Amino acid sequence: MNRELKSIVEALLLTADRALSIDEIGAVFDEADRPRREVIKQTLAQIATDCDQRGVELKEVASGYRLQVRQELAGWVNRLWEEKPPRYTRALLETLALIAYRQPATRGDIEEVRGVAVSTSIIRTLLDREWIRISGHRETPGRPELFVTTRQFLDHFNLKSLSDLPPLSEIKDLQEALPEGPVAESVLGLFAEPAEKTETESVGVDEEAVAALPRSAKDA
Amino acid sequence: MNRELKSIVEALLLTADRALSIDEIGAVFDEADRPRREVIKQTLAQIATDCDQRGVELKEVASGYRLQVRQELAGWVNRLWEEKPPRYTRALLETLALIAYRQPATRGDIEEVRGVAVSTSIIRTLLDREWIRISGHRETPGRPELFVTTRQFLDHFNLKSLSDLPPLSEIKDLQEALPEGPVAESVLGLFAEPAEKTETESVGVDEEAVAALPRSAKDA
Amino acid sequence: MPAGRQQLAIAYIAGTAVSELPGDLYIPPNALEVYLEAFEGPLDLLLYLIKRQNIDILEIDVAEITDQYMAYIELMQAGQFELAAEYMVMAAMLAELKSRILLPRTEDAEEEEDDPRMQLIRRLLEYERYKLAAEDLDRLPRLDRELRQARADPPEFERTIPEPKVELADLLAAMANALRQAELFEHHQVQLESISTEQKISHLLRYLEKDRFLSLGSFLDPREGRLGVVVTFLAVMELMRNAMVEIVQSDVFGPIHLRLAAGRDAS
Repeated sequence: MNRELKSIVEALLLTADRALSIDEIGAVFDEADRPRREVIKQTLAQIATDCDQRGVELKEVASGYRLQVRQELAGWVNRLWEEKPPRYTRALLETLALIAYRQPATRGDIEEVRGVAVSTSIIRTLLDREWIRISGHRETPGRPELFVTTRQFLDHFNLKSLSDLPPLSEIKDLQEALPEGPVAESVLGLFAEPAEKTETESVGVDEEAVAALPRSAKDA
Repeated sequence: MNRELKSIVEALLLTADRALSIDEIGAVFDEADRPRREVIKQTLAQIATDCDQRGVELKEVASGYRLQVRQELAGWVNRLWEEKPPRYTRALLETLALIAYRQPATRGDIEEVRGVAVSTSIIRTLLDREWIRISGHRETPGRPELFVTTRQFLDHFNLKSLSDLPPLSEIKDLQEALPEGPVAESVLGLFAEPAEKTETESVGVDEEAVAALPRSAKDA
Repeated sequence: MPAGRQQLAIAYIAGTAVSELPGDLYIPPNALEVYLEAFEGPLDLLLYLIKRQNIDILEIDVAEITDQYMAYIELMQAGQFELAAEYMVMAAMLAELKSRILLPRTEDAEEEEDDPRMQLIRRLLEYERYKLAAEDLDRLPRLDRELRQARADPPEFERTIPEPKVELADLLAAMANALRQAELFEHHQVQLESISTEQKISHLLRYLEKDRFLSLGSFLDPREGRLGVVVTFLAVMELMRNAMVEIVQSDVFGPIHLRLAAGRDAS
């Protein structure tokens, strides 16, 4: 039982994205099986000892306990991020692009074009990065938030104003210039595996679809 | 040094938030100090052994190695999260299965087997999740997009390669299996009133009955 | 409360008494919707009908299954539930299959390879394979359900996780992709637009009353595609069943003509 308890507590610490208090750890158990606080404390002490030889250590902070990579290993961890910085998903980039071109736009506007729900985390990431902001609410039922791009957005993409965004008709050329190009491969991360070109030829945009692009985007 | 290497690798695995390949682990070191691939592999094996008594395990999936909480502890860990894990519809899972087992597959290929139109939002969801990607176009009229699964798909489903997918049931040899003799018996009117069809009048699908259906095609 | 036997509740659906049956239905419409949503299409429905009888796909009796399938389709239509076009296509296919089976078979058709059931059985088996594969897939342990990536916090003061980099080109590529997909989406919507059998029936009746005797072909609109043919066919069947039209075909494979049934003249 003791070993099982240790495994459970370790698993909790390694999946929670915050420090866990003893009460929070206890709350995971049904009341009947809940270990006493002292037992949980002992278990945590045991985990701390086990970590002695390892890359992580158990830290007690104000809100509880958390497992943290040892300070002296910080350099290695940072190298990992340098080598491969995190990337945004295609869903996020499409959402941002749609806001840029159709602003002010609601979540519903974006969902209409994309055909799937826009996740809250995408909107939050874009707001956190200060690339978009809420400019108001549309006066329709539910009063949805209207999103627009920010000054920081223009700065980041080196644009003086939104009118510097290329017209949609030019995007076609861009796509053709980059068939399975570096954009798609490294940044969008769509092509995690090397593309097998067995049955495939080009990944260009369908002519007809492109011809129809400006229409569907501009009437907003 | 060996113990230090183990600590470094463990720290990397615990901060990467994704599976790491041996090369990615190696890339963290300066060329002069870079451990050989075999050494990294040995280190990973050592970490795996260390985990034996613990709440986590080292798992090799398509993109590399990751430390993950043992499956049997999911119940405890999931109690920390209010958000329930997403459930996917049968339509989405069937579409994904068809792409996984038949790749590359077009929408038409999927529709042919399923007998219904594939909704755009399903394809978008799969693309957004980066479980599938467009590998090119089939050179037939309309140049339909060819879909393949990604490494992220394998990672997500805890698989190392496509060959680890549960085997697809065999199709019976129809020539042998088909009973001989006349096939038509009753000469009921095509649109006969469903008057005596007491059976067909039952309401709703009996979930349990469906679940209990014999998996007749599975026995191969 | 209405008086008489209507007052009696026939069934309780989600706690609500249902006292009036829509036509000859035994299933309240809202239950039908739940019912239909439970199926992933006509093949799934067929598979269910087969399995419910505990028979092997290889032993299906096409006539029997066709009747059951038609009965379901009718129930669903009577419930004013707009059926996906695919259900109609399957209905037509089954009807055709059944008629072929009922026809006297020629010598060379005796061979099993020409067993008209073959194609249907093959499709059912193939669909079932992937239906099971999807269930297997769903049972695999997966991240964020049975599995969680183990993560520890990075060391406190050295946290320099860079922000993801995005170039303008990436953004534009994403825009092009979103719009291209939207275009496909809209295109698909148009394809899915259904032609209802009811509309077709009233259309047929309108023209028959005017012209009295018309070939089936004259009702077909090429713009409606294959679905149009199927729906027109179903509409004619429906009218025949209700003895509202008569069909005249002078030769085998000759043109089919329609006219209003006797006593059905324009009112």
